[in-house]
Amino acid sequence: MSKEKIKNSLKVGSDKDGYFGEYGGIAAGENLMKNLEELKAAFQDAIKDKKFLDEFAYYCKHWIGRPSPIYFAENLTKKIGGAKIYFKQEHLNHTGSHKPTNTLFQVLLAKRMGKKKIICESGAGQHWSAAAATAAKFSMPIFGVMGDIDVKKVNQNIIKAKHYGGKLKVVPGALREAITFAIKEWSNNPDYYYLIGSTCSSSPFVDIVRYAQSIIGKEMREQFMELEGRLPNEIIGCAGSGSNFTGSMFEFLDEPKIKKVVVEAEETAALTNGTKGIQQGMVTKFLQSDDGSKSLGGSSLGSGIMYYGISPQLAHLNDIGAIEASTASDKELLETYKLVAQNEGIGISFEPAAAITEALKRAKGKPKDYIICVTACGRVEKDLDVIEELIGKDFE
Amino acid sequence: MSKEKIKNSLKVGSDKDGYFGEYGGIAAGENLMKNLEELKAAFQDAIKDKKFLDEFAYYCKHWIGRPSPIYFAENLTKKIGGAKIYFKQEHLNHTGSHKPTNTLFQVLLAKRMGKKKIICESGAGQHWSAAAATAAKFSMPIFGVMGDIDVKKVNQNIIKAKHYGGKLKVVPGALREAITFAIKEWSNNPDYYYLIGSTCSSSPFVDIVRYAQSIIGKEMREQFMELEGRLPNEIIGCAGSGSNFTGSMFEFLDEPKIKKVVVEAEETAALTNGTKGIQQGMVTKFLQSDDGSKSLGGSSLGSGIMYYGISPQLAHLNDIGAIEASTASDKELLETYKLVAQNEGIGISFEPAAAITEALKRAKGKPKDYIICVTACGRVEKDLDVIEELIGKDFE
Amino acid sequence: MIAYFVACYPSFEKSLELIKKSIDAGVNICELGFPTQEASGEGIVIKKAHDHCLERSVSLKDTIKLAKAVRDYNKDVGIVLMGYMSNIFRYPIDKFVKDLASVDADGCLVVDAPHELREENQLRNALNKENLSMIKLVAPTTTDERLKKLSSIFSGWVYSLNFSGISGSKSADLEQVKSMIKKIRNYTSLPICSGFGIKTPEDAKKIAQTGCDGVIVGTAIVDFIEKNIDDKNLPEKVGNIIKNFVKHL
Amino acid sequence: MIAYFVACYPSFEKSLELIKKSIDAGVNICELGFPTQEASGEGIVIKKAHDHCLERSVSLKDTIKLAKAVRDYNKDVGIVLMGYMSNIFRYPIDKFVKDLASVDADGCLVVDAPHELREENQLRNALNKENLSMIKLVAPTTTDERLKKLSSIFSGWVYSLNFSGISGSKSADLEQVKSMIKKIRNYTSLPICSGFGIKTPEDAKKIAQTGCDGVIVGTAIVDFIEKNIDDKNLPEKVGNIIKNFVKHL
Ligand SMILES: Cc1ncc(COP(=O)(O)O)c(C=O)c1O
Ligand SMILES: Cc1ncc(COP(=O)(O)O)c(C=O)c1O
Repeated sequence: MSKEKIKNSLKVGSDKDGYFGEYGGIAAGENLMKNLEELKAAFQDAIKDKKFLDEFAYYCKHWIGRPSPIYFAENLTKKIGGAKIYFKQEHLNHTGSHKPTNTLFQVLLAKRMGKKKIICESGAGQHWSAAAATAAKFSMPIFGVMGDIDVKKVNQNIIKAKHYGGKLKVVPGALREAITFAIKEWSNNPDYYYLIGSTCSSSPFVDIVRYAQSIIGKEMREQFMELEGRLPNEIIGCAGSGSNFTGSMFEFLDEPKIKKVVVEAEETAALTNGTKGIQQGMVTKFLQSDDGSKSLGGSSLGSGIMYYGISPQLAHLNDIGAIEASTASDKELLETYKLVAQNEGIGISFEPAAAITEALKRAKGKPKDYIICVTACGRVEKDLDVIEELIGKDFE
Repeated sequence: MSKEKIKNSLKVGSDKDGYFGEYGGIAAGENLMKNLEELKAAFQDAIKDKKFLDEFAYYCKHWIGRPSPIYFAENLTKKIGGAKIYFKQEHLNHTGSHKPTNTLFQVLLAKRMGKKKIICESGAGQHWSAAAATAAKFSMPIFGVMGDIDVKKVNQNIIKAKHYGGKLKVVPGALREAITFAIKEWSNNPDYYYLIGSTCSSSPFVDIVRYAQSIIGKEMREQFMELEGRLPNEIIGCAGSGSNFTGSMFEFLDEPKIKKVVVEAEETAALTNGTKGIQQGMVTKFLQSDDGSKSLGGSSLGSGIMYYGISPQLAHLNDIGAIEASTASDKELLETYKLVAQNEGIGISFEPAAAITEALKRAKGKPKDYIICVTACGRVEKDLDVIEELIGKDFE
Repeated sequence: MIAYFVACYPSFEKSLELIKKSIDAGVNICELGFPTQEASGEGIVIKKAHDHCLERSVSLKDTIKLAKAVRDYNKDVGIVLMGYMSNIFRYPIDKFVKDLASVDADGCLVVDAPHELREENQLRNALNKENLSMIKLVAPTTTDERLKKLSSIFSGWVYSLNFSGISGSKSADLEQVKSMIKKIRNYTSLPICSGFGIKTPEDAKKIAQTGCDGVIVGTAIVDFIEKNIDDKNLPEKVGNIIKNFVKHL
Repeated sequence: MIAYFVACYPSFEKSLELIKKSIDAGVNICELGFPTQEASGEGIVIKKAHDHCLERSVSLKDTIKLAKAVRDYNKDVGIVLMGYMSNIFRYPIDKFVKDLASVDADGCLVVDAPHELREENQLRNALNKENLSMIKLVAPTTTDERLKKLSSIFSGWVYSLNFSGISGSKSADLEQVKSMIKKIRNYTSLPICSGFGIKTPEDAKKIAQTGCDGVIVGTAIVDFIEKNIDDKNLPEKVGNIIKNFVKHL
């Protein structure tokens, strides 16, 4: 990789005020400003510290099991007839998603900052179980917040996190309410480290999570060069707020020939259907009532992509045409789950099913040497009961 | 690695009759002899075929996610006070255990032999879900057999296998009954490929499974040399029949300074408490009634290690003192699960909990530069409900 | 004394009634909180009142109407709209400031709009042009460096947070409040009002003695309203509570 | 005609009674199956009878006792013990052969003991020394090469399996049986008996016409016993069934 600065490079973090174009920033209470400033300084310091980065790399390898491999989904490719479909197998990471890469990075950062306790929110419970596992590994007490709607859907993550030693607070609602509540708790306990699960909220969180997850795209570059001798034509990922997608495509932002496609749940597609607003600590696109007092959007099977906002960086990149956005419906998620299980012997969760749905659509009819890489960011265990209930009979 | 033949090397397969010392052999009906002969020839031919081995290596890497990393369990090491404890993280493999390495190898072998259908048995359901996933990946119909006692315990594996397209037959009993039934089905359908899940049954199955799983030890050698500049002092693994343990230690069989310890479930410890007999297609040690008409042994929480027999190769190696044997109780399994979850942020299943129990006992008081590597061959998802029921309150 | 009301809670009329009685009882400045789902700085008491209003589709527009009615009732009382950026941004900002000016309110206070936020700058500039105040908050965690920066944009009065945390969650530490007021004084000649954690008239008295120029009572009032929501004499009773607070100052 | 009985099923006495009646009805060779949990070659009918015996702790010893009683009843009938290596190995082998000789049985047939198994060699050698037979099986899948090897160790008679599979699961394909018998004839002068899938006297008749020297009926008899287990006249009825089979041969 070239180390030269590219003029107008898109491979950059937020500007000095924490913005990406007109999105991002810090919309937080005065009582959190010191924490955010401290965090920003600590983050910028840490990523210049080779020892810290080596430590991150060490645990990525040994604890999480990175690099996650890329995988040529040969049967799906044949079935669809067109582009070569590759999965970036993030579901093979410890705890079953891309999430632990972020929790590992931030828990190490929290330790480096001398923090003694961790607080976090979660939607699908993947972030919660990853965070609790990481906190256990580094002997940090942790306290999590989830909405009761999500808790019902992802029982296994909740139990595992409990076994790791995490204490969970359940609040009425879903991810939005969990974030709001967690931020409140952080306000009350500014000595905590707030461990956010995605590329959202106030600066510098978006940069921190993006930094950690960018390892996905870096691995992809190496792996594709090794296996195919070239890079993919398209990179596709699902998004709740956008961490796995951002992590997958950030590495390639200055390579405009590589298409980057983000897929949201149809019911909560902030990037596609949202309007600009200021909530949840940031300026970005939201599904919101006209007056900004309420969030909108329905419920998706993919609890991890059921969020009414989107990463401000993605809102910006979408505005300037650096990425494309699409959506997937519940019906498509179920259908894609089935296809992947039966044809590739891989049980993915609902979130990556959204991304793979789009990949299948786009692969169709494309030339045989066209490569699409889609990030398979979660495994099915957490969704298994729901799938059995909804389409169990389809498999008899 | 030296390619020279070592005199009296233990790193060998069975002898020309399929025996390891006085164990092993073929105790099968005449109607299966042709299949077994064919299989042996096909196996011996395949492992001389570089293309076949490359294919195996390719899918190991991209589909399963091998190599599984080694992981220094620093917190447990500190807590115990003594030897450095390492986990070989087989639970990070696709489908969550060491099993897919074997199913991958054999499904590729079945394809190479021109077989059109697969049949298999399973205990913990790990082999079943791994086998069904592999069969799906290679577009082979598959038919599995499990005992109803096990089916109740490992619901998730059953559902996943169904989603991959596997058809399951449930018979009264546990693994013993499943094997017996599967063999019968194979007798009725000699055109099937019988995909055995562990180092048991008639020759050449023990050799085939050992061959596939030996990749574990080969990876360990490289990984320890890279990370520690030396090999571990002890290698520990649990055993149902013994595939993960055999795969872990086979590479080191000619290095007698490296201790090899196999851990069985206390209730079904064939190696420790069994007597020599001929059942299930092989001569080996079993927990059996004096007259050989019935199996003995209780029930263990670790459904994958609840088997009343043991790999004939391990019976032999134990007789000649090349390996040691130990056992772990249900109470220990639960306690070890808790310890590992809370201290390392890793949710292991009951089977590796047996091996880790032994590792913790042995690490205590050992010098700090003594290294114990224990194979963590399964993740907790399949056992989560049982754990919640038994010790859920311990985590509140 | 400064009192925080959730605007239009429990209804436009009742809210107006009890604010009138509060003014009669001696409130100097009314904070009119406009509801939002976010309310990330609010505790459960105030959040519940917000939710009540949201269910009835109370909007920022209604809050401005309420401000007008309050102004119509009393020419001198301070009127400050308090809430979150979300609603103001969507109003949008310029129209919000125009409407604020047209109802003769005094300014606004936005919980989640630090001066680092560009949209805050936009809002503040617009308010300044109309001679309206953007009330800024200072928290115990606010650094000296930051306080210095803030001092250049203080306007109207300064809201001194008695603790870092959400409303209604703790009680204030008097020594800390005292030293905070002192610190802020070094940077401004504007009135400093102290808020958060003032639950009883006795609390208010103690806080008043820390050297601040005013005390802000919020959760205590909203809590009383919530608990007596069906009481016919609610406005009088709220008035009495305010009287009791004022008496102690 | 060769008949397979699960030894001591449903009890020692009843089992002996119905074997006696069967001999009277024309059975030439009795196969006495000794029970084991394994029974990997048996279908559900025979397996069920095995389980019945196992529950009552019937052992290989009991089967040998039964053989003695059968021999006491009839000097000429062939008596072959049939089962799995497990029980014989644990007996152990040498004692088993001695006991077999001492009750004047003719030999044994072990389902899961190919000649590749060293323990089979041990057993076979011991039987040979006592002039007892080790009956070997030939399956449709047995290769020519293998048959050649087997031919050198055939003893007593040859059990020709009519299909590859477990007992009681399918019906035999007559053409296939015919060509199998023919093939085996090339390698041996011993009698060849054909078994598996013979359910009715008509089946037996057809199989008998394939050129074999005897037919083996198993599941059909055990099934009848299972279904009429409480019938007081069970031995007579079994005898009648056998008669019917014999009549058709
Ligand atoms: C499995 C899985 N995939 C994807 C996501 C979406 O998160 P993000 O948009 O940050 O990648 C989540 C969030 O919980 C998840 O659990
Ligand atoms: C997770 C796990 N570990 C271990 C085993 C034991 O098998 P083996 O002895 O072949 O390694 C099993 C078998 O099902 C298993 O599922």
